[in-house]
Parts: sequence; C-alpha cells; structure tokens
Amino acid sequence: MLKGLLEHIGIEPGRLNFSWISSAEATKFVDVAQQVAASVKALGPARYLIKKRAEVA
Amino acid sequence: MIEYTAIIRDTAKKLLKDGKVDVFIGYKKGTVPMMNEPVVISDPEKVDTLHWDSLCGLNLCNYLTKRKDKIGIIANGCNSRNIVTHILENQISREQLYIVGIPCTGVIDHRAVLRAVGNKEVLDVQEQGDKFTVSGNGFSETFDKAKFLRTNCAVCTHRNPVIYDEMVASPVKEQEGVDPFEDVKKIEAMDPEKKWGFFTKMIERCLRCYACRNSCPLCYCPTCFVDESKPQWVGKSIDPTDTMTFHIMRAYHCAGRCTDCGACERVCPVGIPMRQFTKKLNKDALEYFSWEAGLNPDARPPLDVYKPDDYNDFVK
Amino acid sequence: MSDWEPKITTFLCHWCSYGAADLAGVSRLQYPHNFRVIRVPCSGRVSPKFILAAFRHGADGVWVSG
Amino acid sequence: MKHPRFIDMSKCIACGTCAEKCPKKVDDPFNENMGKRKAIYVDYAQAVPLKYSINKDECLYFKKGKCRACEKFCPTGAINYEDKEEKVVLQAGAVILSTGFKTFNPSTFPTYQYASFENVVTSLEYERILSATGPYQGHLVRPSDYKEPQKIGWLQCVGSRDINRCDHPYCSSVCCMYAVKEAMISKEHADYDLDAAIFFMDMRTYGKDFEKYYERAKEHGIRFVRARLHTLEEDPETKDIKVRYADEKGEIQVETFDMMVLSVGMETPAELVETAKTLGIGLDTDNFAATGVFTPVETSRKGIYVCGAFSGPKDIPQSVTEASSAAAGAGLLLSSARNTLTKEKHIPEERNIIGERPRIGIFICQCGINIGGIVNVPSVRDYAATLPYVEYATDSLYTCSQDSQETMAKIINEKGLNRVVVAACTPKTHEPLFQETLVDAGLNKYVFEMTNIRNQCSWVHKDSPEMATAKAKDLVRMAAAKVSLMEPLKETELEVDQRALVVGGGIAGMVAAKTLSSQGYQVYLVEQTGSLGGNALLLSKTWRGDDVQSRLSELISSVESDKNIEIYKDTKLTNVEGFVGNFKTTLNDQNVIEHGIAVIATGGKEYIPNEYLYGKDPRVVTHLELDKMFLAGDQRLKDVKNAVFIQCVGSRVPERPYCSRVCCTHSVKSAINLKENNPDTNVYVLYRDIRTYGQREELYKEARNRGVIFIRYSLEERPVVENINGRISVRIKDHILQQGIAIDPDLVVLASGIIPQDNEALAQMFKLSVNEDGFFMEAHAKLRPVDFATEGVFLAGMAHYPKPIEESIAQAQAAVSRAVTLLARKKVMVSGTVAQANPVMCSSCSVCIDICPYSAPSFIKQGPFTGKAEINPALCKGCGLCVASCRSGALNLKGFGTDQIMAMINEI
Amino acid sequence: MTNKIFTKEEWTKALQGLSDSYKVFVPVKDGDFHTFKPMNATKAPDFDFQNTRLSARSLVYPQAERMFEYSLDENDPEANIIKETPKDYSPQAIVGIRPCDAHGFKIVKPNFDNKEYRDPWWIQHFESTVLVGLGCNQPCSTCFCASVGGGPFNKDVLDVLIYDLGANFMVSGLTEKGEAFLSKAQGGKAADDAAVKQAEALATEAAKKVKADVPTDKLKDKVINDLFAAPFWQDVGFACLNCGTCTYLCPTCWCFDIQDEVLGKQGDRIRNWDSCMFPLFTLHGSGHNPRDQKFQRVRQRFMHKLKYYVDKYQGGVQCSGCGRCVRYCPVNIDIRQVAELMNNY
Repeated sequence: MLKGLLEHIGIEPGRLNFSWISSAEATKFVDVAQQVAASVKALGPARYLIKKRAEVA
Repeated sequence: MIEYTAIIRDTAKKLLKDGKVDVFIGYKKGTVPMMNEPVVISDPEKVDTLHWDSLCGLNLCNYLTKRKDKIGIIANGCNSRNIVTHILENQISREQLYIVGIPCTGVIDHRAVLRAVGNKEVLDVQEQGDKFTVSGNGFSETFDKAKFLRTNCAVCTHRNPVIYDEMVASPVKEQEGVDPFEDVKKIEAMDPEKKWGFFTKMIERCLRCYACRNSCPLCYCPTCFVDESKPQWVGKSIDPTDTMTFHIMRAYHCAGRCTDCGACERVCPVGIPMRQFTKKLNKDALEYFSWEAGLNPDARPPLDVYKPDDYNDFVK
Repeated sequence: MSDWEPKITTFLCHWCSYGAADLAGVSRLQYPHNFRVIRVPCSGRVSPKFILAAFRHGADGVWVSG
Repeated sequence: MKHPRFIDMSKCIACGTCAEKCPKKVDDPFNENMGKRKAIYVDYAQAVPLKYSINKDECLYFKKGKCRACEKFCPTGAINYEDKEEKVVLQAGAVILSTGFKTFNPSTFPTYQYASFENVVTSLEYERILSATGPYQGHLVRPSDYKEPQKIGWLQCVGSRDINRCDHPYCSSVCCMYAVKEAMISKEHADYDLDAAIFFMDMRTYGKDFEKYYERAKEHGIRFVRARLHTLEEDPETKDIKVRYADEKGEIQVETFDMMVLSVGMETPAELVETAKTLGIGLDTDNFAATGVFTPVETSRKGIYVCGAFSGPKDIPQSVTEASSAAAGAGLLLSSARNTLTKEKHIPEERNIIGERPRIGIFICQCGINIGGIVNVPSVRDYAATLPYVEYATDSLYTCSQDSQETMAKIINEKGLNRVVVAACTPKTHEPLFQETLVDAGLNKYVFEMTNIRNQCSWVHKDSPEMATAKAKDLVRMAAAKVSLMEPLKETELEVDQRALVVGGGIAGMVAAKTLSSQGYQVYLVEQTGSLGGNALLLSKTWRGDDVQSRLSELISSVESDKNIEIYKDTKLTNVEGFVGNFKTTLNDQNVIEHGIAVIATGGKEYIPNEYLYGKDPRVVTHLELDKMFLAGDQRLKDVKNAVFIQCVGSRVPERPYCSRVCCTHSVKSAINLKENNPDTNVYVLYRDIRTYGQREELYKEARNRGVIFIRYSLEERPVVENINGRISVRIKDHILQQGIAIDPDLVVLASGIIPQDNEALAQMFKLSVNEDGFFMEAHAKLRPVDFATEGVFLAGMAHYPKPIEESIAQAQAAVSRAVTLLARKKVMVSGTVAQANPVMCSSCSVCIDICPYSAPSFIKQGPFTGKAEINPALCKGCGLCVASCRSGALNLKGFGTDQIMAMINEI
Repeated sequence: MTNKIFTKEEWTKALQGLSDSYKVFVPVKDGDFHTFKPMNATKAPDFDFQNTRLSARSLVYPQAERMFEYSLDENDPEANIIKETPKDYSPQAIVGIRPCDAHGFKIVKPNFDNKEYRDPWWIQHFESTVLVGLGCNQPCSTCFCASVGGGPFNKDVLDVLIYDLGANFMVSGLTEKGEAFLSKAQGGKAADDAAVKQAEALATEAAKKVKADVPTDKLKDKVINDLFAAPFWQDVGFACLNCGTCTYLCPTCWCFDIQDEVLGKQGDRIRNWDSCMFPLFTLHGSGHNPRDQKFQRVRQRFMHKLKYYVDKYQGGVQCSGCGRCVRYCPVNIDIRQVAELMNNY
C-alpha cells in the first residue's frame, strides 16, 4: 500500500523494493540484489522527498 | 435534507427525556452562511438548537472518541462507517451509542458555490428539496444541488448509514454507475515526474495547521507522529519535504480506514484537495483486499491483520 | 553519470534474508556494493516511517527483504 | 572411533583460503557427485560447525607426499597432517540411533539404464540440480547438454513396492510427496511452460495438507499418469528419453522426455545392518529396526532407542517427532541423573552505565585476509576513531580468537568503555561470543552491535576494494550510531510451574500423562467423557496384529493408579490465563489448576456418513462398527458372502479435502480379518488410491494374496449403493474392464474418515490456531511438529491430524520431551529484545493485539492506564510487527529501537 | 499629505516602476482566493477582493524563519559557534493591505518591541516595510473592525491609503515613509477636491456598513479568575478541532516555537509559528501538559485575546476585527459570540 502511495505521488516504482528470501536462497539474494541495484541505478539519483536544508525565510 | 431537522429534534428530545442517552451530538446552524457548528446537547429543552441541512459536511464521529457517556448521534453513510471503525478500534462501544441514521443525498460544496457566484459574499442560503438559493449583496441565484455536490459525495455509493438504531427517513437510492476513482486513474497515468509535480504543487500552500488531521475521526492518537521528538520524523517548519512527509504519513495512517467522508478537504483553510492521497489508498484497498472501510462491524481493516493470501505481487 | 553509484538502504530480516546474504558471502557470490544493510528481527519491524525516513535522508533506493 | 580431520578445529576460522588454494578437485558427494569440490572441504556451506577437513584419500600430500598448499596459505596454522584416528569412549545411560537411510541405487534396473543414460537422474540428484548451492547454481538444466528441459517425467516406486528386483516390499512413504514437490518447484523455476508428468501406481499424499498440495499440483497442470513404466530408451543423438506405457484405458502411449527422474526409495545401508548386529538390536525382514506399535521408538534392546528412517521409511515431521520421542525415552532412563553434570559459570557483576556518556569501543577484524585482503582495515579503523563518542578503535587479525577476547575485555575495563561495536563476520554466528566477552567484562550484553564486513562486504565485493572499504566505513558508522543509543536490557527470569496439564484422555493423552509422570512431574489429565481410552476403545487390532484392548486396559489402569496423575473425567476447560511456565486453567466445575505447560491431545472422531445408505440399512456399517463386531465376536461375520469396503468416505472430497491417513490400512486389515474368519467370503475394496504407506504395504500384498479384490473408482464416478427389493446393490465402474459391475453384498463397510473435534474454544483459550480442516496447527509443519506457536503448549495425537496409534504415541512422547525441555530448566529467561508499550502514547486502537502472532499485547485491566496496551515480555518474540503497526508510536522494540534504527538510516 | 489620482492601469504600471526601489507585494488571485505575492510581470495584481485569505503578517513575521545557524563539522574552524543568519532588510511595500490587517501590526508591536525585549527580526522587517492600505468600500458581514478600534478606512498604522473610486484610485500619503514611497511612483496626477470628497464619502458610507456591535467595553473590568472559571468554556470548545486555522490566519497571533534542525553537519535554529490550539504548545518535557484538554486551549486563545492582552497592554483587545477566524473556522466557532459571552458575564 505504501509503495502504491509513494509511486502515486511520483516516487519511481523501482526505488522501493520488497522481497522474500529464505536464509538458504543465497543465489536468489544475489539475483534480487542485482535487480534492485540495476533498477535503482537506471533511475539515477533520487530526486524527490529528500530533506534538504529547510527552505524557510 | 433540511426537512430532517424537525425529526432530529423530536428524536433527540425523546432520547434525552427518556434517559436513553446522556447527550446528543448533532449540528447547530452556523453564524455564517454555509457553515454549521457541531454541538452537544444534554438538556432536552434545548433540542431546537439542532439543525441539519446539506451543508453539514464534517464528521461527527470525531466527537465520539473515548467518551464515557451514553450518546445519541446523527450519522449519514460515511459518518456511520466511521462509527463502525471507531467501534472496531475501541474508541467507543456500540452499547454507548444511539445512532440516528440519516439517508444522505450529499453535501453541498460551499467552495463551488462561491466560485459560481464569483466569490462574492454569500449572505443567505435557502434549501428547497433538490435545489437551493444563495443570495448576497445584489444577487440571488438558484442552483441544482446535484450539480454542486462535494466531489466525494458525487461519487459516494454508501449514502445510507450502515449501522443505526433508527432512521429519520427511509433509505435513499444508492448511486450506481459512478466511478469513484476517475481522478486517481488520471494521476496514475502520469509519469513519476508529473505526479511529483502535481502533488508538490497541490500542497505548496499547506500551512501545517493540521485541520485535515484534526477533522478526521481516524486521527485520535494521543501524540501524532508529527509531534514526536525522539526520533523526530518530520521537521516542524513549512519546508516542502516536511510538508510532503506529513501528508504521506497522514494518508498512510488512514489506509484501509478512510471512508472518504471529505471532512479533511472541507476544513482546509487553503483548499488543498488532500483526498488525492487517501483515495489512492482506498482504491488499492479495494483492488487488493476487496476492502471498503467501515462496512463490516466484525472485520478488522486489512492492514491490521496478516493473512497468507494477502496481496503480495509487489514482492520479489 | 555512469560513474554514479546509488546508495540503497536495505532492511534485512535477521532470520531470512540476512542469512541468505551471509550465505551469499560464504559462497563468494558477487553482487553490487550499493546496499547498506540494517539488520532487523523481522521485516515486519520495518515501519513505513523508516522507508520515508530513508528517502528523506537521500537514499536512492530502499529494499526491504524478509 | 573419531576420524582425523587433519584440521585443528579450534584454529580453523572457515575462511576458505585453503580450499581456494588446494589444487586437487574431487567429486562432490554432497551434490551427488555432479559437481566438484576440493580435497580440503566443508560438506556444504551451512555445515555446523563450519570447519574444514581434508579428504586423506584424495589429498596430494597424503597420496604423493607433496603440495602442502593448504598449510602454506592457512592464516591461522590450523592444518595438522599428523592428526590421528582417535578412539573415544563415551559413558552413556541410553543410546539413540538416528542413523537414517540411504537411497536405493537404481543401477540394478537394467531397463532404466540409470548408470548409462545421462538424463536419467535420481530424485536426490534432481534435488541438488534444483538447489541454489547445487552443481548448476540452481539453474534447471539437464546433465547431458546443460539445456533447460522442456519435459520432465518422474517415475515413482523405484526401489519400493517391488519384490521382483529389489526385495523391497514396503512403500517408501515419502516419494509421492517429494515428486509432487519437485514437479511444482520445477514449474515455478521454469519461466517457460514446463511439461511435468508423474508416473505412479497409487498417489500417496496422506500427510497433513499433502492432499491439498496434490490437488494444487493438478491445477498447475502437472500430469499424473497412472502407469508403471517398464523401459526407458535413450535417443543416442539428443539424449532424450523415450517411454512407452499403457494408459488407464489400456492404450499404448509413446512419449519423449528431456529428463527422467527416478523417485528412489529408502533402504537401510548394509553397514548399518552390521552395526545393528554389534549393538544387538533386532531388525525386521526389511532390515529396519524392529519396534512395536505401542513402543514406537524402543528397539529390542533396553536403553537403545531409534528414530527416523532406520525404523522404517518416514518423512521429516515424523522423524522429528520420533527424535523427540526417543529423547523422552532416554530422558526417562536418565531422569535421576538430570542436572548432575552441569557446571556453574562465574559472572562478574554488571557495571551500571545508565546516565554515562557513551564511550564506544570499535573492534575491527581483518579475519586474516578475508576482510583485510579486500577492505582497507587500517583506514576503516582510523575512520572509526573519528566518529562521535568513539573512545577507542582497533583492528586485529582475528577478533574472535581467544586472546583477542581477553584483550577486548581488558580494554573495555581500562578505557571504561560502555558500548562496543565489532565489525567482522556475521552476528548470526558470532554475536553470542562477543556478548559473552562483554558480560565477562562486566557490561550488559545488549550494549553491543555487530556489523558484517565479511560475508556482506569483503567476500561479495572482491572486485572493488575501494567500494568495499567505503561500504565498510558506512557500516561501521551506522553501527556506532546505533550502539550509542543502546541501553542495557534486562533478561527477566520466570519460574516454571513444575506441573503439567494434559487435555484429552485418549491414547495420546494418556501416554503423555504417563511419560510426564514417569519423569517425575505432576500431571492433571482432563477428559471430557466419562472414561479414558478415546477412539482406541473401539479398535480391535493394530495393523501389526496386536490386540488393542488388552494393551489399552493396561495403559488405562497404569494411568489411573498413578499417584502423580490427577484425572478429571467428564470435565472441560472453561478458561485459561497466563503464559508459558505459569498457566492458570479453570475447569467447568470451577476448579482452578495451575500448571507450567500443557499438552493438547483432544483427538479426533469418526465422520458419521450420510451417504451409501448409512443409517438406513443395518448392513451398512463404518470401520469402527465393524471393529466392534470383531471385538464382540459377532457370528454374523462368519456368514458374510460378499463384503464391500468403500474407501474415502468423507475424506478427499471437496468438503473435506484431506486424506484420513489410516483408513486404507484399516480396511485392508479388516478385509484380511474377514478372510481369516471365512476364506470363502468375497471381499471387495473400492478405493481411489491405496495408501498403505511404509511397511503397511505388506498388508496390502497379503490381502491380495488372500484374494481380496481391489476395484478403483474416481471421485467423479463414485460407487452407487442402493437397496433393491431388500438387497443391497453396489454398482461401480471397473477401471480395468472399463465397464460397470454390480455386487450384491451382505456387508458394506464404509472407510469413514476422521474429523477433528470442535477445537475452536480450546484454540481461543490457549491462543492456538487451527487449519482450514479444523485440526490444530503446529508451530512448523516440518521442524516443530509437536510445538505450538504459543510457548509452553504442545500437541499430540489426532488433534494434530488423523494418525495410527504408533504415531500418536510417538507424538505424545515427543510432546512430553519438548515440554520437559522447559520444565527441566525450572526457569525461563525472557529475552531482552522485546517490545515495550508506553501507555501515555497508546490510543487503544488494538492493532497490536490483532496483529501479534504470539498474543503478547493486551489491554491493561486496571489502574490509571486501563484500556491501554501492554506487552507481556514472556510471550513476546521480539519481531517488532506491533511496533511497525502502531500508528501512535506507543510501542518500541528494545534492542531494535525506533531511535536506533533511525540513527542508522540517518548515517547512510 | 499628497493625494494623487491614478487610473487602475496607471497604478499597476506605477507599482512595476516601484519594484526597482522596493520589494513590492501585491494581492494576486491564486485559485479561489487572494494572496500577497511579489509584484512581477506575469501575474497582474488584483485589487478586486474582499481580503486575502492569509493576513499579511508573514511578510513581516514569516511562518518559518531561520534565526541562527551553526556547523557541527569538527574540521570547520567555526564549528559549534552559533551565528545569526544574515537577512535581507531592504525596503518592501505591502500594497493593498486592508486597514484591519495593518492594525494587526500595531496590536502585535508591543509584543515584539517593548522595554524588556526587542525582537530584531520583527522590528527590522517591520521598519523596512511600507504599508500601502486599500480602504474597504464593501466590508464583509463578518467584519467588526469598528468594534475593536479600527475601521474600513482606518489610517492608524498605514503609510499610504488607497481609495477605490471605481475607474481610478486615489492614493494618499499618510506618513513620511508613505510620502517617500509615493514620490517614487510614476504617473498619476494630483487629486482634485471632488475626488477627495468622493473618497471621504466612500469612507463614511463604508463605516456605516460595519457592524460595531461586538461588545468589548466591560472586558477590562472583569476579574481574570472569574472569566477563567466561567461555565461556558466547555460548550464554546466542544466543536473545536484544535487545528491552527484561526491562529495561522489571524493578523494578531504572534506565538512561535524554536526548533533546531540538524542535517548532516549543518545546524539551523528556526522559529516557526506555533498555535495555542496545539496540544504540543504547552507540553512540558516531563510529559505533563497543563492544557491537555481541548476546552483549556480554546479558553486560552480567547482569554489571551480578550482579557490577558487587554490587561497587560491597556490598549484594547488583541483582535483587529478582520473576521477571518469567523469565516474560516471549519466548525464555525465565532469570536463575536465569545466576546459577548465574556463581556456580559
């Protein structure tokens, strides 16, 4: 649900990733790690929702 | 709906007199046109203060939280669904309540009315069946109520209360063939950049006055996450990132619980349509969990329980 | 741009994915180094607030694995 | 006799350098010799202890006297070529044999050509192919050309149910289920439309929830073909496997598979037969350790127990159950010696650090070259020293070594450190070690954080040392940020009430009560009816032919005369309060009993049919009613001309989609009894699959030998039982003749299934869960078959699932064994990592109560915070689900606190 | 006192010209309502409005304002030294501010600028500001400026007053600061007597339209504790949502909260508007909250505006009668009724 909401407001789908991996699934871990890294890398640096120095007067 | 007023007064009087309830919660006519004030009555002789018309757009369930006395309350569809949620979440018990059900034909969008009269000051509103007349200095116009419904009321499919002890009138026909999520789908079709732009612009004016949060019956935590300091989740200035964080978390806390009553938008002093956050969650709850909040007094919201067959397509 | 390496805030369940990550190490499987792992007792521990907090702190990605 | 490893176990740190440098490649038996490993090796990556050993038969040094590469490269000097075989003498009061089985070697089947056809593999080899750590790294490819198979066949009963060529008359019990599982996983694995076919005789998915899995497999398109393949042929070009078989209609089919898996059965290895002789224990005709129905884990020699597949083919849950059961048996013998060999450890008093400014010590491990070879450890160390609150940062070659531990303790005291970070390998294995060092140094073990710069950094980023170093710095910084917020946590001790409650007075309940009492514990046994015995009161003989009633009355009288057992008949539970170690249970007579643990053995009951004229014609009876007739020596049984058994009455139907497990054996046994009574009686068994698993298969064979006729029917074409002018007519379509036949029986026996008791109330009282079929749900289907997720409550007998007496008894003993692990400790330690509620913040919304799988949160009942949540630390498992779900921020998880995790997020 | 006549187009042009010497803020239509925005070429000022949704207070006293900043970087020679954040105090003009909102600055001044305490940020912002008021020809039904010492053409705090004469504006300089501003305005011509007369008539007419019947006369004579213990507070506060709408829209609310924000090695000390409606407003570090009930917070707001201020500064109530809280309170809590309850208690 959170993922849906964040994507709805413009956080790119590849930024937030979920997975289930059992402790024996080392190869799955690596596969998913590669997928996640690739998808984040493809999106480039995060642009939205980053807290910077407060924009105040 | 103004004709319900007399019935509400009679019912309240009877309930208070018979000692069935200690207090009765309803609206009284506002001091400003198109504004009504929630009111609690304990004296049966004062029931004539009570009032109901198509501009009663808050959520009275808000006033039930953790009360200990016996309460009579009026509730239309969405308010009654919030009462159900309140009962489920231990904020009030069913036994404490005498619910006077209101078949609702929707609440008028006062901002739309103002727009229609060129933002001139409205001095008077008269409701006649499915029409209403607004007048002010040098103008008087009559409108169809159906065309001036608040956007949540226009797509509402639960106009009749889901729990009640008695009804002020027989149920109204539920709307059919409305697509409550047309606006959501439009946003869903945008690319991330556009979406971000849309929402950033939308909340740009936010004052962080928290009227949206406080008007919402779902927000009853003793300390809201925005007020927590260890750790501090959200900065307290009007920094755009902090404001966005507040809106995301506020909406997320309503996930699976929101009845789209529209109170948040109704109260916003700067007119932010923040239902665009919660509606997305409502849409997902319906799609993934076949869930609409407050319809079933026996079922916890989907995010409160875990079932092995829960939606999990997003999981790798 | 091609030199840019994202930082991905990663929440791993102690019992499941953290074990898988350990095993990946034992097996010397190589994978990208962008992950910064926070061990949690269960992926259920990961509150939505953490995910928002991670993004707010500039994480380029978040990965929650149970 | 202890074989030499040629490795000093105390020095080996399992860094793997030796295996990397070892020049000698050998077949890897763990991967069924399909892959390679080195002459110096660990069995498999998750082996415990994770220590290397040298295979003397393959090692170049041992064979040719040259090499010693491992010795040269081992960073800790753990190699010891002088290691000798060692004779170890152990004094023991009891012995448990859990020696297991070996899989049948199908090379003996010339028609299957297992040895010569590359793409014919055994099921165990196939398991390795599917495994991520297997020879093909988890990619589903076939051995001949490493191509993805499009079509795979499984051939069941290879080495089982066969006296023709392998002398294994028994069913291996597990192959049907594992074949279905392998087929399902293959389907999931393949991102293409894999054709999976299983060739079987009877599909024996009789275990808990197995039948549903079988049905799901059918839905997923796995083909189940009832056929026995005679011959496999190989296409010499493509190496595909061609098969010919007769389908159910008798028509010959020809199919070509890319791969064929032989579902091989279990057998006792020859050397074990020898061991058995040495030990002097009896084996049965199948070379399994002989046990009795009422003594399922006792061998013929007192004091020697057996569990697992050495006493007959069985699956994991049954083996695990028997393991606990055997432990109970051994525990019984040894109960007088309990706690006589324990030693007390001296622990210094804990230093109170509350209110102190954090003084962090950071210890970074090089792990030889494992970390140090990739990560620039000195630079990480120097960086660590600059972090806030860090008083001390150091690195060492092996932080986990004994001397490093001593140094660490010394530094903690000298520098007055009050928080410690270790950056090394994984906390999963090493956290306890370092925590012990903290405790030895007078610190609370929770002011510690470990970060993994080996398994999750240096080992996996070999190609980019700079990035790995940067990552290590980040990880250390995150750990330091977290640890500075860690607080000492208390582990509270709770007394365990030494009394036990057993719910249910059937065989399982009585055995549980008796076993507990024999170990010296006081037991309350609650039975809802007026007598002990349960379903067994209605049984005549076990499948092995024991007389049930005589054994049962022995058991009942021993329970009734036992001073330690207090029996409550005609009694039900009305309320349960408390938690592990301290339950308070109210009975319907208002009696309140206090107990530390509970065993749920409420059993099941026979399904009362409404089909097949049952209840309308006295000649139609159930299983148990037939047993009653046998028990009463009913003369009418002698005069029966035609008897028909109908299987799966009320089981394996959409309303009750599970197999009742015992009915096939029961019917076959009863059929034999009828034949024994009168060999001229015609006995027909109408069945769907005969599920005489394990050695029960031999009964099935005997029945056929005695002339019992087995006719198969399908769910779609069930038998029709009618009363035609006073006689009963049973019509059924014969699967071989492919036409309808009619039988006029004078006795119809319905193999009525087993249904659960109404467990709802009990489940709520103890906060247990039941599955869709209404049976209680164990904590883990395979590994914790007698535990509940609720601590201190255990499960035995048919309340868990339909099962025969021996399995009920084993489970009852197992439940006791598990219970005694709690009782014997007399105290339970509550972990410090538990959730904690702040009532001021709580909004009483009850999300935590609904979402907690362990019922740890509840509402405070009195005082100023009435109605707010509190957490019972004794029930909390520290998963943090409630904390994440709490909108109000009223909950926190000690040890993984919100502020601590946020501190880590902030440091990324 | 200069009176000049501008056509409305001329006036807009004049303001554009003034943007060289001042930061000129003008009312701009933004969605459903008006708000003050810096003058720019793309969006023309719109002087046809009742009042801006938010008062102009944030132009002198921003909702969030960085006071100090500091570095936590040990390598920075000035690490851990807290420094005042430099600010731009160049002249600015708020053009089109309603007299009630300008009156608001007068009301809050004693708080920010008194003998004991001078708030450097508020004072410098205020002193660099020219208040160019626009008289109200058509006051709202909810306006009660006349009851609280103001009026639709009240000149008290203004530097310049604009009269909307239909096609033209008559612009009057009222102070030196105002005259200086006006002298830089291009175009326009001197107003003739007829125009001055017309303007005065407008003012008189408008004054008649404002309800002056919100009673505040007896407030100063009441005993604080009596009012505090009055029985009506529970009823007054029942509907309140405890949102900050009334306080944030109000031209006379001044409360703020100071927060430190640290991001990496950079620290900022920021003051943000606070609201007495929020429970956090009075939450003690101990967890105790002296105003933990809703009615207490509602009482505080009214007592502060209508009694404590009255007693402390002896200059009337802390309310400029703009009517925003009446119009925009989501639950229609009406200060006019509360004033009456208190005054006549």
